[in-house]
Amino acid sequence: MLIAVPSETHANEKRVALIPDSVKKLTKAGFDVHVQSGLGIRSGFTDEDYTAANASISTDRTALLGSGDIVLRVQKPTIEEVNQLKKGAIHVSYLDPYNENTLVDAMAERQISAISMEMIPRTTRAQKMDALSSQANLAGYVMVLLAVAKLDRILPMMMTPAGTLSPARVFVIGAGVAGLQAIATAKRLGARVEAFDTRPVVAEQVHSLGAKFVDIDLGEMSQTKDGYAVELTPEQLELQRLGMKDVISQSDIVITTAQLFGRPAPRIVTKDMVDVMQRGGVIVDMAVDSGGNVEGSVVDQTVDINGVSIIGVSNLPSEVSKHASQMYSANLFNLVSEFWDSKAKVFNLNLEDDILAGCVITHDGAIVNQTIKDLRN
Amino acid sequence: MLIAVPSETHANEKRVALIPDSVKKLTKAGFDVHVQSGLGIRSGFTDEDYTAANASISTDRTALLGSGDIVLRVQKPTIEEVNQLKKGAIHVSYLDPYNENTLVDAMAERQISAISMEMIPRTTRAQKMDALSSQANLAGYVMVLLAVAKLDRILPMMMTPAGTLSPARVFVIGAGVAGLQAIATAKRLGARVEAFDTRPVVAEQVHSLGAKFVDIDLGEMSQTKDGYAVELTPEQLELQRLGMKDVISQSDIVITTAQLFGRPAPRIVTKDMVDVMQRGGVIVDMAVDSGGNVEGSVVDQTVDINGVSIIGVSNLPSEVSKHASQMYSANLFNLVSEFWDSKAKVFNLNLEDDILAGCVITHDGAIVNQTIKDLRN
Amino acid sequence: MEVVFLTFILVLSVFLGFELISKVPATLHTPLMSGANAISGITLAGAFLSAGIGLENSQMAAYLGTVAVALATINVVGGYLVTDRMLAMFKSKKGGTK
Amino acid sequence: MEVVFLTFILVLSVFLGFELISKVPATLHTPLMSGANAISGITLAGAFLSAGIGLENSQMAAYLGTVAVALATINVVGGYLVTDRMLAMFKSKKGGTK
Amino acid sequence: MDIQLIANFSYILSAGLFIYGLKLLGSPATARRGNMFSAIGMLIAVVAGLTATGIVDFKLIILGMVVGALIGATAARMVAMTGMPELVALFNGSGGAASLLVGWGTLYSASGEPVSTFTAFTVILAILIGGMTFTGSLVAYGKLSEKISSAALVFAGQRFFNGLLLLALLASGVMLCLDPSPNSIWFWAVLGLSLLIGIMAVIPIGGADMPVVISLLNSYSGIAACAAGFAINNNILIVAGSLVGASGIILTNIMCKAMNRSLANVLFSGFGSVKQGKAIEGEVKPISVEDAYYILEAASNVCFVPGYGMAVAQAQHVVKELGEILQKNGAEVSYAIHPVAGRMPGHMNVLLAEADVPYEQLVEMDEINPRIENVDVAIVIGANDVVNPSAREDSNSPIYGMPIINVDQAQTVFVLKRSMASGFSGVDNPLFFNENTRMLFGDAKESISGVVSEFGS
Amino acid sequence: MDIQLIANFSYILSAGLFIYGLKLLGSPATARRGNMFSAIGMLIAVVAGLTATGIVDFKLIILGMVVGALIGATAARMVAMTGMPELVALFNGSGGAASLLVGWGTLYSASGEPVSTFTAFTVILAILIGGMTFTGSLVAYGKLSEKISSAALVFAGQRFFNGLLLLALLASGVMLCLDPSPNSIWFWAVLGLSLLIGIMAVIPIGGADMPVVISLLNSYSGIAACAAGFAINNNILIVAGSLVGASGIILTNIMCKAMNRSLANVLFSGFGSVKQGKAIEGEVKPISVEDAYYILEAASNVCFVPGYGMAVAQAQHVVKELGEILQKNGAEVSYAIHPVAGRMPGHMNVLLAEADVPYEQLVEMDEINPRIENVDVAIVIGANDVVNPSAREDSNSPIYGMPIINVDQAQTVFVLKRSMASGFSGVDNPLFFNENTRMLFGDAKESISGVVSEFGS
Ligand SMILES: NC(=O)c1ccc[n+]([C@@H]2O[C@H](COP(=O)([O-])OP(=O)(O)OC[C@H]3O[C@@H](n4cnc5c(N)ncnc54)[C@H](OP(=O)(O)O)[C@@H]3O)[C@@H](O)[C@H]2O)c1
Ligand SMILES: NC(=O)c1ccc[n+]([C@@H]2O[C@H](COP(=O)([O-])OP(=O)(O)OC[C@H]3O[C@@H](n4cnc5c(N)ncnc54)[C@H](OP(=O)(O)O)[C@@H]3O)[C@@H](O)[C@H]2O)c1
Ligand SMILES: NC(=O)c1ccc[n+]([C@@H]2O[C@H](COP(=O)([O-])OP(=O)(O)OC[C@H]3O[C@@H](n4cnc5c(N)ncnc54)[C@H](O)[C@@H]3O)[C@@H](O)[C@H]2O)c1
Ligand SMILES: NC(=O)c1ccc[n+]([C@@H]2O[C@H](COP(=O)([O-])OP(=O)(O)OC[C@H]3O[C@@H](n4cnc5c(N)ncnc54)[C@H](O)[C@@H]3O)[C@@H](O)[C@H]2O)c1
Repeated sequence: MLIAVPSETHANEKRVALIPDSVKKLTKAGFDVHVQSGLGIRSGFTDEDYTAANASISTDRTALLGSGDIVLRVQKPTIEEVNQLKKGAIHVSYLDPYNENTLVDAMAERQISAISMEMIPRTTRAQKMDALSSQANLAGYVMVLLAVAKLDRILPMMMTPAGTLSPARVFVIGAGVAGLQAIATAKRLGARVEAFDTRPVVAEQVHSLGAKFVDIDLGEMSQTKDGYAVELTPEQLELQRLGMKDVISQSDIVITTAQLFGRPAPRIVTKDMVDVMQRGGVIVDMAVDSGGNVEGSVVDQTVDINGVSIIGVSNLPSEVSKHASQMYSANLFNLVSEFWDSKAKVFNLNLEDDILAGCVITHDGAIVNQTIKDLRN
Repeated sequence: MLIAVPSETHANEKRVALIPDSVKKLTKAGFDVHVQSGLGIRSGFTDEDYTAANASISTDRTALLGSGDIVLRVQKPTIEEVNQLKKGAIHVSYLDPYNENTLVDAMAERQISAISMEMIPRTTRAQKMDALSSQANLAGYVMVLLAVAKLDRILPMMMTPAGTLSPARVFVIGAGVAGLQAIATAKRLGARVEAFDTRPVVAEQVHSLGAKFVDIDLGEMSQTKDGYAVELTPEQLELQRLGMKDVISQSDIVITTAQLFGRPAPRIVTKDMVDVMQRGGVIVDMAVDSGGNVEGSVVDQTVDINGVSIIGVSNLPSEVSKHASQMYSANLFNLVSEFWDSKAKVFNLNLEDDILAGCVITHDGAIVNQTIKDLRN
Repeated sequence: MEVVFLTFILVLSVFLGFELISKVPATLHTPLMSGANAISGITLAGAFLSAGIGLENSQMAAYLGTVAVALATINVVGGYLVTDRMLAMFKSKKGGTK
Repeated sequence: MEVVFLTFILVLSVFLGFELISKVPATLHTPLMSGANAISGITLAGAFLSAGIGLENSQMAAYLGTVAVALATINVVGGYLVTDRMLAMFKSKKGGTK
Repeated sequence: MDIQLIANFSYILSAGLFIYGLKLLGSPATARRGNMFSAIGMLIAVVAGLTATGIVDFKLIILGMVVGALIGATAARMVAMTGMPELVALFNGSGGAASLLVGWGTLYSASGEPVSTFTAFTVILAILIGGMTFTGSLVAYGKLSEKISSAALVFAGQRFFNGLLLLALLASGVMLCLDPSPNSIWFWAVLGLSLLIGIMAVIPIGGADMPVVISLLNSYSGIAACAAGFAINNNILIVAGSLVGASGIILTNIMCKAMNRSLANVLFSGFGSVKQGKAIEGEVKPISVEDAYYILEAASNVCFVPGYGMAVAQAQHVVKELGEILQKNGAEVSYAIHPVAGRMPGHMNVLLAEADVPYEQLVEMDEINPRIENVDVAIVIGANDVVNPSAREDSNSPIYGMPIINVDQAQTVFVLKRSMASGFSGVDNPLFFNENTRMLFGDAKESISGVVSEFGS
Repeated sequence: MDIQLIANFSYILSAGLFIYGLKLLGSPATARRGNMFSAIGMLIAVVAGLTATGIVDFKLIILGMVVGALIGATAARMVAMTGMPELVALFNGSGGAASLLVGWGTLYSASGEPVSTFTAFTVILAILIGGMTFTGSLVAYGKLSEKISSAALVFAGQRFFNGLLLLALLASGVMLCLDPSPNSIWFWAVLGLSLLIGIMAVIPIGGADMPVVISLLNSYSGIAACAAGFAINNNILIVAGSLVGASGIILTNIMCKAMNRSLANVLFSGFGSVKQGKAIEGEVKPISVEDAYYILEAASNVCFVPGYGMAVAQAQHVVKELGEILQKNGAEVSYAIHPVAGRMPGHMNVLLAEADVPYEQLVEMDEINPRIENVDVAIVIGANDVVNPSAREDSNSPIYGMPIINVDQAQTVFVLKRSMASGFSGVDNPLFFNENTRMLFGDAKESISGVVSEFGS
């Protein structure tokens, strides 16, 4: 079975879908792995590294795409690329199936079995394939370091002969995987960290990292069965804004990570909240890509509003591309090997399995994913 | 008595000599403080902040310079500015008296009492005025964060469902004040930290921060009575290079802080050492300003040598200008108030005092500092 | 022979006394002292002999014994009660803060 | 009356025994057992009476006593020696690693 | 002062030395000195004993002592280090036999008259306990030295038979009390039954449990000496005997705790194995902080398995401290990190790094699992899903197929959590009901702190 | 069985209850129950005591008991909480007096014949110790309730006078032994001298030390009961008395340690103050981990002052733990950070943050210094230059003028370091020789761990 890994074409994308280490494991398991020349160069892996891991290097991207029984990549393909794929191939990548209707349709048409990495269920068993988690984790770390680099003061407290430097205050909004890692990283650097999330269960998790949970009473709250946050009512959003304004006005760094899966991100930090922040403050908006949690944040830019910097980097894991690639690659490897029947040498695309039922979007010329089907109707 | 604080003119200099907080304390102690308009803008302090602290704002820089009985600033003045000073005024700033012969002569001629902040003795008593320490401390922190921002991997160890990310290795060369803070900061972020210094006493201090001291036997070593390192013989330097090459080849981040006071910095990391470092590695050279510890480092640039980035930022404390200003300002305040006779309302420039004996370079038209006098002969 | 036994008992009790009181928290110093003090009122059991000797046998001994009984009883009754009061207070204080 | 004293002594010694052995590290379990075992050879002091009763008084008692003396002596001498050997080893091991 | 009084005061002195010696024996630093004090006490007691009235003939005494001393000293010198426990068993047996004989000898009073009922009663006790100790120790010796099969020997009707023996003993005892003559048939019955009971008590116990049995028999030999003391009215026997008896019981108990067993379990496990096999599933066995201490103190390979609960309890600092204490105590210590432990990737790493646990001690799941059988105690600190064996065994479980840390295969598992509640994925955990699992309920930080303090005391 | 035997076995039972009760009294959770057990033991002993042979007349006994019970109960109920210590002193005094009277009464034996020398000896002991306890307790009561001046009362020649008293007592005692009659002049001499000695022993001790004195007198009253027991041959008196005597001594010792004093220092400090004033400068006073524990256990405001040595020892984690333990124990805990402590700015902050010490507990030098007098114990952990009082006092010192943390003004200072070596600036530190300084030598981490374990046990 042939696994094809084309280079990423997005300008911001430094990650790769497979690192040489995973290539070696896959070839050992019996796969042929073909990678495009120059694949890993932006994450520090040379073609030689891949050759050493028993991959074949291909310079013809179109041929490569057409040859793969399984195509692995990070970002979603273009429609043209879909049509270059071998019919019936398995294509694994981020896909954004909630919004990319034409792309999904094109894949169904081409009889591609499209696996969307976003749609891997958030269950304990599936966690080793869960790229959302693995990448969000790194994003949480990166966000703090971006903020710290921008800040004109240091994070930890220091009592020195030249006076006491008080610890910086960091406020993390949304304590999912990324938010928790942001909390941990800021704590490590010695900041006073506070966090807020609409899901009340998170309070304990925040405390478990030694940070403070900001209690804002929003009335009845809940989460979906998968552990995602439900959308807030406008009144609740308003309550939340008022409660947070207070905290923000005292914070040096604000980090927002509130995303609603498949839908535009909630607007949490509004202009008036930015205004109350002190000069030199820094805000990092993780959701800048899906609409932004922060009013005024711009994709891939750092905006200055009255002395407050708003950082909006869309591809945060790419900042630590080596580790991000390593983890994404491990997720892919785990996915492939979980369903690879090494005796029969087939990929066991069993749609009864709850992981595949969740993440396979198209198969055999049709959309098979229940959620996406429901969405279309 | 009038204290004048002109704006800094260096492009890289975001710090200010006095922050409003210190201004308030000085005016309370009976000083008139005049500051140049826009003084603190790059560190987040507005003219209003200064007015609120009872400073007078002056827009005429020349007049301001000429009016001050005491002139406080961060960077050394130009020769023209020396000639604009009031005769007999006290001028406190960095001065680099070892190298700035003409400037020192000009100050002597103008009968300025020039205090060099670099020359404050490194004694326990003087530590509250010791700007070298306070700024080096921040520089240590900044260096790590610069390196981390550049690195394509994360620092801490993480055992995750997508595999284990091994902790990054950080190697700090020169464990003075800046080096120690760099060690502490890297440790905080979860890196494995190793350090090296030519002064053997430092080993204990390195351990005291939980890092490992790399033992390289250089034969007989010592330090000057002030605790500075002595210059190494060429053989010792060679031994050191060999020993360190090994460590460097396994490190993700190398931070060099080895400075020899008043002389060009030792060249510690040579081209061949950079070559053995793995792709994606980062080197930060603190001594880039005084000749550089690292071969190939360029002032205020990040150079890429075979995938290894060498960062050479000359004014590191400026990156956290708010806190750097706060500390520098506290150093100045402590210096002024230590020798201010509040009853007699005079600045007690007693050259018998061991602190002043160390840091006053010129007075009453002559060079009075013993070290500088010795140097000239 | 009795002396031997008595000495044996003495030695053993002394050892026991040492072993029993090892690390007492400071808050318990006073109650423990007071509780031990109440035990020392055991003299009462000895005073009975004297007080009950019968006036006809020895008036002096009987009177001395009576006073001894009274004093020892004060020690016993008062001692236990006051210890208990202290400990009760202690308990409620702890309970209150917990 | 003797019984009373003896019981008193018994009770006190039992309490003491309990208090004495509180937290013994695992490495000391065997030596402690062996050391205590040696003490139980105190029967020796009792066996004297029997062994020394005089053949003329009771042959049987004397012979029984003699065997008892021998057995108890084994227990005492062997017990203390073997305990000491164990502890000596223990010590040097500790010293070695430290 | 008469010599009797001096002898008696010497006894008091030697009792003091025994007590002090025992105290010192409880701590490694002073143990050897303690043994010395105790030996000096013994010397004094022996010398005092020789002055007792009623001794008319020293020949036999000296003979006995010389023979005994020679045998004892030789045995103690010659034995290999590995043979010590057997030897202690033998010594113990001879102590028991001595008490038996002393009791027996008492029946032949110098005056030739029968002894009093009370004395007879104590004599019977001395014979019974001494005899049991004697034969029990011999069996224990045999099992330890593999001279006889070290397996637990059980047969059908064993309990019934033992019950009969006890009844018979009781009956003969009563009869002997009524007519306390050494020539009475009842005497021989008591003697024989006592010896038999000692054998019967020890054979159903497996060889691995012999140290506990010896410790218990040691306690018995003390009680036998005590009984003999009552019989001959000698208070040093009573004091020393009851000291040994009481401290032996305590020591036995401590040893059981260190083996994570109850005394009853040790004594009757042989019977148990006939009766009900090994399937005692479905029972939760809580453990106290103190008992956990005893087990940890004796462990030489300990593995911590932290989970989300450690984070909630913020127990990382105390965990690190316990780890250090265990290391100092000679144990190998590691921290096994499951990749999904906690609530974010690397959650455990963050916490353990904060507590400054050296990276070298962190091991991955794949690294610890192959050698988990060598782990004496796996301490699961607020982890649940990541150690749930149903992920391995139960194909209906929602987490089936997830690799876990196989703590259930360690020798002993402590699970520290506050309740029987399930973890993140809401699945029940059969680990908690395992034979070798002990639940240490309560907040993880408090529990660990508790264990740490136990180590201090 | 005869009633005497029953009574005696009851004594054994009540002795057991006393022992068990005392044991329970040592821990807060069980103390109240312990007192109850002890009271039940007393009840049993009293009932058993009433059955003693030789009691022919119960009237007086009942009279005495009713009066005593009324007074005791009323006093115990009425007293204000603050008055408890005084009351305990009074109770103690009456216990002592009772022993004295019992001893005295013994001299009038029922038979009218003079008692044996041994009995006379024990009677004298009972009178002496009982009498001392009585008057000593009264004086202590007076000092505590401020009925008499609570100051230490000393006069010239006091020691000489006390010596004379003792000699006189000895002489009268010997004479009384020779002729043990209650009518002898020697008897009155012994009685009077005993009472006088009690007074003389307590007056030179200051009011603040009275709790220790009462505890000591409590121990004495036990010994007095014990002596009375010997006099009248009653073993429950001996057991209970010696229990109280021994445990009272231990308790006294513990109390002294918690006050950072030695017993001798408490008893003779009054004399000391006459002899040599307060200047005991120049002496280094090391302290053991155990004694440090006693002081910390009783402290309610503790301030840690970390320095470079804490970093070297990597003691931050244990320090944090000790801090938490002290807080749980009810103490207020803070960490005073000197700006130049350590070897880089913020060195201590880095370490304490690593150990997760809450920022709220960190206080700056300027904040702690004004309230340092309220600190019961300042624990200097490997700091030296930053707590060197010569920076404040000695204008010739190279560090003169540097502000320091004025730990020398705290109630007690513990300095944890390995030796008497000087710090970074090489200056000698007079703090180490201060009256209120205790040096806890050794690696800081080990020392603190030691104290932590003491808290556990
Ligand atoms: N690592 C990740 O990225 C991530 C992210 C999201 C979810 N998850 C999921 O989280 C789970 C992690 O497994 P886990 O074993 O670490 O945790 P877990 O299965 O959630 O179990 C945690 C256990 O800790 C106990 N606990 C809570 N507070 C405690 C306290 N103060 N003291 C003592 N015990 C306490 C709880 O029991 P009591 O209530 O009885 O005390 C609970 O059973 C997995 O299912 C994983 O899939 C992981
Ligand atoms: N903060 C800064 O930026 C900086 C930078 C450079 C220099 N300094 C200077 O460093 C000094 C700091 O004062 P300091 O009070 O923190 O430290 P210090 O005066 O240097 O004293 C440290 C003390 O710690 C003890 N110590 C070392 N290792 C120990 C261990 N393992 N356990 C217990 N004690 C140990 C040493 O005594 P033993 O050897 O007897 O144990 C020593 O006296 C000042 O003089 C300051 O000027 C500060
Ligand atoms: N089973 C597993 O092993 C596993 C693995 C990974 C994640 N998960 C779970 O999946 C869930 C989603 O994680 P995620 O990080 O992808 O979440 P996400 O990226 O969807 O959202 C990030 C966080 O923002 C919060 N949020 C949403 N709207 C908000 C608002 N208006 N204000 C404040 N906060 C808001 C959410 O509650 C969430 O915590 C979590 O419960 C996580 O524990 C489980
Ligand atoms: N008394 C005080 O309170 C006080 C305050 C601040 C600093 N100090 C002391 O002053 C001294 C200097 O501190 P600094 O940070 O300004 O030093 P620095 O900037 O002069 O040098 C930095 C470090 O580089 C080291 N170094 C020099 N050449 C080297 C080489 N070839 N290889 C490796 N390392 C080399 C030096 O030993 C030094 O540790 C230190 O001893 C410090 O403790 C004392």
